[in-house]
Amino acid sequence: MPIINFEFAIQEIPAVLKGVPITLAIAVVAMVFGLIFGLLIALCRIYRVPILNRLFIIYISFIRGTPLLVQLYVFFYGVPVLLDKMNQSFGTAYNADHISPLLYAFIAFTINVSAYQAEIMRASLNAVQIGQMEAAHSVGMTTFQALKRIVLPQAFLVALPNLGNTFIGLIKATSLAFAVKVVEVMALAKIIANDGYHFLEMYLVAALIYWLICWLLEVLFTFVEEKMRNKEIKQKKMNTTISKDLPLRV
Amino acid sequence: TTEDGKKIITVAISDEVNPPFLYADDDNKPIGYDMDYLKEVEKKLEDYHFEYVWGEEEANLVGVDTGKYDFAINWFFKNPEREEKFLYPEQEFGYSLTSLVTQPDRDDIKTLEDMVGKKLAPMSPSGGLRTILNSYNKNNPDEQIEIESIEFPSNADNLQRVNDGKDDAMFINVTTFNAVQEELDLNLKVAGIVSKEPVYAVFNKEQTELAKEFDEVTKELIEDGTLPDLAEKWFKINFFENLDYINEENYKFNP
Amino acid sequence: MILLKHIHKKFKNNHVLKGIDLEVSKGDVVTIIGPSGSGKTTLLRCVNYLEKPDEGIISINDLTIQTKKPVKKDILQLRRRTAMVFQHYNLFENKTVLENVTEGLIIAQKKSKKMAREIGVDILTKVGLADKINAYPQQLSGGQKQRVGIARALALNPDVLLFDEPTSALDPEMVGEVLEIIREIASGGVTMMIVTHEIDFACEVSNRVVFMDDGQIIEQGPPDDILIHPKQERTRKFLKRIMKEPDFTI
Amino acid sequence: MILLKHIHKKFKNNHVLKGIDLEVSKGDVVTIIGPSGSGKTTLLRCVNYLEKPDEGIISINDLTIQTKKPVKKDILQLRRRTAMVFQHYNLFENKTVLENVTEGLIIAQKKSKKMAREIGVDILTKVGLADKINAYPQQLSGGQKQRVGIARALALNPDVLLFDEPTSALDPEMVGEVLEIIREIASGGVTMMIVTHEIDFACEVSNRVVFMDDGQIIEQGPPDDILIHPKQERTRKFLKRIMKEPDFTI
Amino acid sequence: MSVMNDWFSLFIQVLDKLPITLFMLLISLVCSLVLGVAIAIVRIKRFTVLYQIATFYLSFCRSTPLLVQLFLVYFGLPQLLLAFQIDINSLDRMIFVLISLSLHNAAYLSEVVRSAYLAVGEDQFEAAYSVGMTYTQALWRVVLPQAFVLSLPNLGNNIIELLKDTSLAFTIGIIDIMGQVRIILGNNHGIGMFEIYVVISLIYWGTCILIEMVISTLEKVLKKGKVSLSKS
Ligand SMILES: Nc1ncnc2c1ncn2[C@@H]1O[C@H](COP(=O)(O)OP(=O)(O)OP(=O)(O)O)[C@@H](O)[C@H]1O
Ligand SMILES: Nc1ncnc2c1ncn2[C@@H]1O[C@H](COP(=O)(O)OP(=O)(O)OP(=O)(O)O)[C@@H](O)[C@H]1O
Ligand SMILES: [Mg+2]
Ligand SMILES: [Mg+2]
Repeated sequence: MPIINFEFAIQEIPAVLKGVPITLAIAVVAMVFGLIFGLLIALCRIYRVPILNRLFIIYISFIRGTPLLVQLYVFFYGVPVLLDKMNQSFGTAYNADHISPLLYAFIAFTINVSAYQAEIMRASLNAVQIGQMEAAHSVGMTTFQALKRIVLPQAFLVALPNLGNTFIGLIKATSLAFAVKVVEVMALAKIIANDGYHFLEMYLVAALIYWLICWLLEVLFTFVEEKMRNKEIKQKKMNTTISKDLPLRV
Repeated sequence: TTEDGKKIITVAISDEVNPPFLYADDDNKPIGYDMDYLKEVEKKLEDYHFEYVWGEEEANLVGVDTGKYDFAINWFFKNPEREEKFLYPEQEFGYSLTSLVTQPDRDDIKTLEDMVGKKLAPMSPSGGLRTILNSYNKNNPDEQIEIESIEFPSNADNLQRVNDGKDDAMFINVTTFNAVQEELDLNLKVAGIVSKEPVYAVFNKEQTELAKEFDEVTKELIEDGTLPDLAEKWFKINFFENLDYINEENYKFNP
Repeated sequence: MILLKHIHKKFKNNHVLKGIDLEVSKGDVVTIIGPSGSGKTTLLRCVNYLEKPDEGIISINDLTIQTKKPVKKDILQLRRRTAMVFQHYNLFENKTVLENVTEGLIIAQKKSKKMAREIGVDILTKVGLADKINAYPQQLSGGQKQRVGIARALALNPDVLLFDEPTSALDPEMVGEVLEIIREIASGGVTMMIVTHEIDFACEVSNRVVFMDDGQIIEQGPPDDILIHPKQERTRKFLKRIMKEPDFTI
Repeated sequence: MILLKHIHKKFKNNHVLKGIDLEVSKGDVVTIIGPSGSGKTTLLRCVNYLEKPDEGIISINDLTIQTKKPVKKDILQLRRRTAMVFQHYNLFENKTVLENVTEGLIIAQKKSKKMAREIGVDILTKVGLADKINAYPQQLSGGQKQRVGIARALALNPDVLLFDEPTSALDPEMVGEVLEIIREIASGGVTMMIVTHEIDFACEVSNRVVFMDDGQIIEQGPPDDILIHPKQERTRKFLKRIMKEPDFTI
Repeated sequence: MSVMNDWFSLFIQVLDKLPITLFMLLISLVCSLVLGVAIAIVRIKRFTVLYQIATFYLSFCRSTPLLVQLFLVYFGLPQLLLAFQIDINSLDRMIFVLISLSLHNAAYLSEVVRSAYLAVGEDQFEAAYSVGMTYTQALWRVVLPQAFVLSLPNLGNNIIELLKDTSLAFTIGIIDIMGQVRIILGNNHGIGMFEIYVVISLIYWGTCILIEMVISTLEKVLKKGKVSLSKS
């Protein structure tokens, strides 16, 4: 039987918790900016904006198609090379070493997430009945106003569970940022684990911390969804109210 | 057990390969010093049959811990904390020569103490090298060496950083350095050997019997010259000799 | 006031409007009748450009839209001068009954919230929905929804009102009340186009009746002429069931 | 044949059905009239248990459902014996017109595809949609959708047919044809409950009229009694606009 | 050795493992889709006890790293079963990977399915009931087909993530495309990292383009008269 050293695990929890702010920072930044960018992409695609539509199809394909790790590397190793080149040709003196790895992580994660968000938003915009847009137009709203006031709020409800997926996936994906020296929860767990080969313990600790963060997120998402769905009374008899028991109260 | 009544032993081998200790040939078959050593052991331990499983190093250790694998081999170092968790044989089967690599004209760096306040190339959070530094830091609370962590560090990339003067030195295994240097031919030197670390296979806590037999066999293999020969074959140096001998007589760190 | 010239509309190879020419002067109430699928809804939707005609010219007062090269700003203007009651109501599902009515006032017409609310409550009371102003569309009966749709259009107080079967879900009592409201508005000089199947209603509300069949206007004129003494064979056939005492004096 | 006893239904604190008792014998055609929001749709939906009544008993022939403890199998049976035309049509959006009609035949009634197709084409031809059988609901006009809804219900050939304003989107011509079809089916012994606002239609189609207001049945009887000589003040008020020559002889 | 030759042999070496990756992708996708639909329905219909279990499962499998789940299944499960005298240690490693991937992905898919299911709308159910369908029939014939179309873009997201998750199989020694890359990298001490990452990226991207083509074809074919928001 494996001897899980609980004492060690518990004793090291505070040390691993120190990574939580970084994890959250990356996830929240990527989520927010990714959503904005993703929404723009989705709209360009739905409205088939001439050149942009094509461009974004390729963008989405490329970003989703290549490993996030590679994207991180591209920024991490690419930007300094680019800066060097720039310094040479323009005589500037930017030092790539002064750029915080966290910034690379922010950019890479935001770009990565935006591709996924674009598809989520496209799916949920498609789920809104076209009559809603027509009605908004008929009362004299511009398309932008109609989107903002009528269509997006309805699309957002459809998107919520999927956004939840992305957010939670993102929380865990931040561990990849370790590849560019950003030390968050998982990285701390690994560092601590190494001396005594306590990988089992530390992975469990990391898993628990992730779970805790994600559980809070689930509660939040369920709450928002519940609120919005109640408002629309869409599934009156389908018993869709979810948060009667919040997740995990088993 | 196999058909001819041998007991099957599952051996986890790490993907964080490090030629020439352990790496893969073109068919992804593991080869290297470690594998030759295990073959010799298997020959002597007639009751056992070894089966090899590739895996990530952390996963391998968890696997040994939980009993999924009987032992794991890679250049595992020994320390008291690890001994609590795993069973280590008494007898090492080889050595890792750890060193600091710098630009050729630097003579301010020879030992770990010299690294205090200087910049070390980023390192993996796991692995034996990291452990040596961690224990140094633990023993010298006032003279900490700053270590940057990074997942999947690239030796080549790190050496390049030292070459370019972005970092002062890299803490690296000598054999690894030589192999990379052969390819890249950077303007670097081994500034100093830090230690000759014995390396072991690590066993599941319940494999006391097997570990004991390993000990005996390994001792025999060293005494009858098999392992020193293998060392010559893979490393072009018999690292069973003492450090001074290696340092001064034989081993050309800076060809 | 409203001028439609040579409007054509195809859905793939289904030629739905085959060159509609129609003139409606200010303050006129025109009802459009015709068999199911004859293109009435499509025509109405072309007037505020919810359906893009393939050919033709639409003009309201001084605003003219060439459907071959429409100007975006003109379309918005067109929609701001018109309001529409949809055959399927198309209420904003994420808004309460009151918000459905005030939305256009606040967003498109930039009225203050307070003023919009006053107008909304007033008009909703008129159509008998004072007790439902905080309900969501999903909680309403068919007739209630239709009345919200009517209220939403009326509240905008536009130059032109487009009604697509505004009484289809209403009981006789309610029809009477809606009739009353329409008369009141018409007397204020608002131009109206009403698609309806209720010949009685058409007769009472309008000063001109247009009979459409198969994407064409068959005949038009004052209600008495068209509904009681139709000239065309097709019109007569259409009205047969209504004209209780068949009128054989051609 | 149909027996409703003491049906109560509340939406939150909105008491919509306040104890409905109704008996309909086999082959009867009952029309239900009443002001908007009086609970007609809700009542109809209770009969096939799309709306779960809070109290009461529903029985059709030998099948009885106590709404306090409904049996799942009974509900399915109930639904298989009834068919419904919805006020908002509720067509299957991902199915063609023909598939909309045949779906129930194939899946619920286990008819062969060939036979279902024959029935479907036949009935769709009757309602004048022969040329639309491969169209999707979103490509249809309002009246066409409604006719698909009617055809779907008729094709099932159930014991009981429930119509919720089946002619609201139909032109007079079409109303005549639907009337014809309903008469034909009624003569075959099918029981029908029809909610309608068209008093003429109610008069012609049914042998009993039920007037509802505010969740209660106010009065019922043969069409002539109710529609021409109503006894209750409320009924008279409701019918005022229809009864062109007000009948003051109480 | 010429540069071209180098790239080419790298490509071949990694591509060689693509079938294993695709195999894992397909099997675990099918399993997780079935499980995901089941979980979504249990949660929507709120079957009392099942609901609690499903919600707990969802939370756990979504919120903890796949790696940890793989460890639990590969290292933990056999130990647990051994306590009941069941020895599954000799099972192929691939089976453990497939189980972990399916369990993990099903949690995500269940949310994809749930949101699409709810977006379809109750009136479609009512129509199905009114023609005499049972819940299951209504689900399979009417609601899920529509939900499927609505969820296609999200499904695309999910399949692509799953594709990348399969690389975790190497943790326990199944050499997939990523595993091959790691081995090559290790053999060369990280020299040529750039080339190798270009190669692996291209292979992943190529596979994703295939997936995207399937998804967008399905979207076009299954749209069936649905009018897009952009029309007016
Ligand atoms: N989006 C669409 N795609 C394809 N065909 C369509 C579409 N909308 C309408 N049609 C077709 O155009 C024709 C005219 O439709 P329209 O809705 O204008 O009829 P209508 O006169 O309003 O009929 P009703 O009285 O039944 O509402 C119909 O035959 C219909 O099938
Ligand atoms: N899902 C719901 N939630 C809350 N209230 C509802 C809901 N459905 C209907 N109601 C309310 O119940 C009452 C009766 O509705 P119902 O649809 O039965 O009326 P109706 O007689 O069919 O009217 P109409 O002729 O306008 O269709 C209405 O006041 C309506 O607002
Ligand atoms: Mg119409
Ligand atoms: Mg109704």
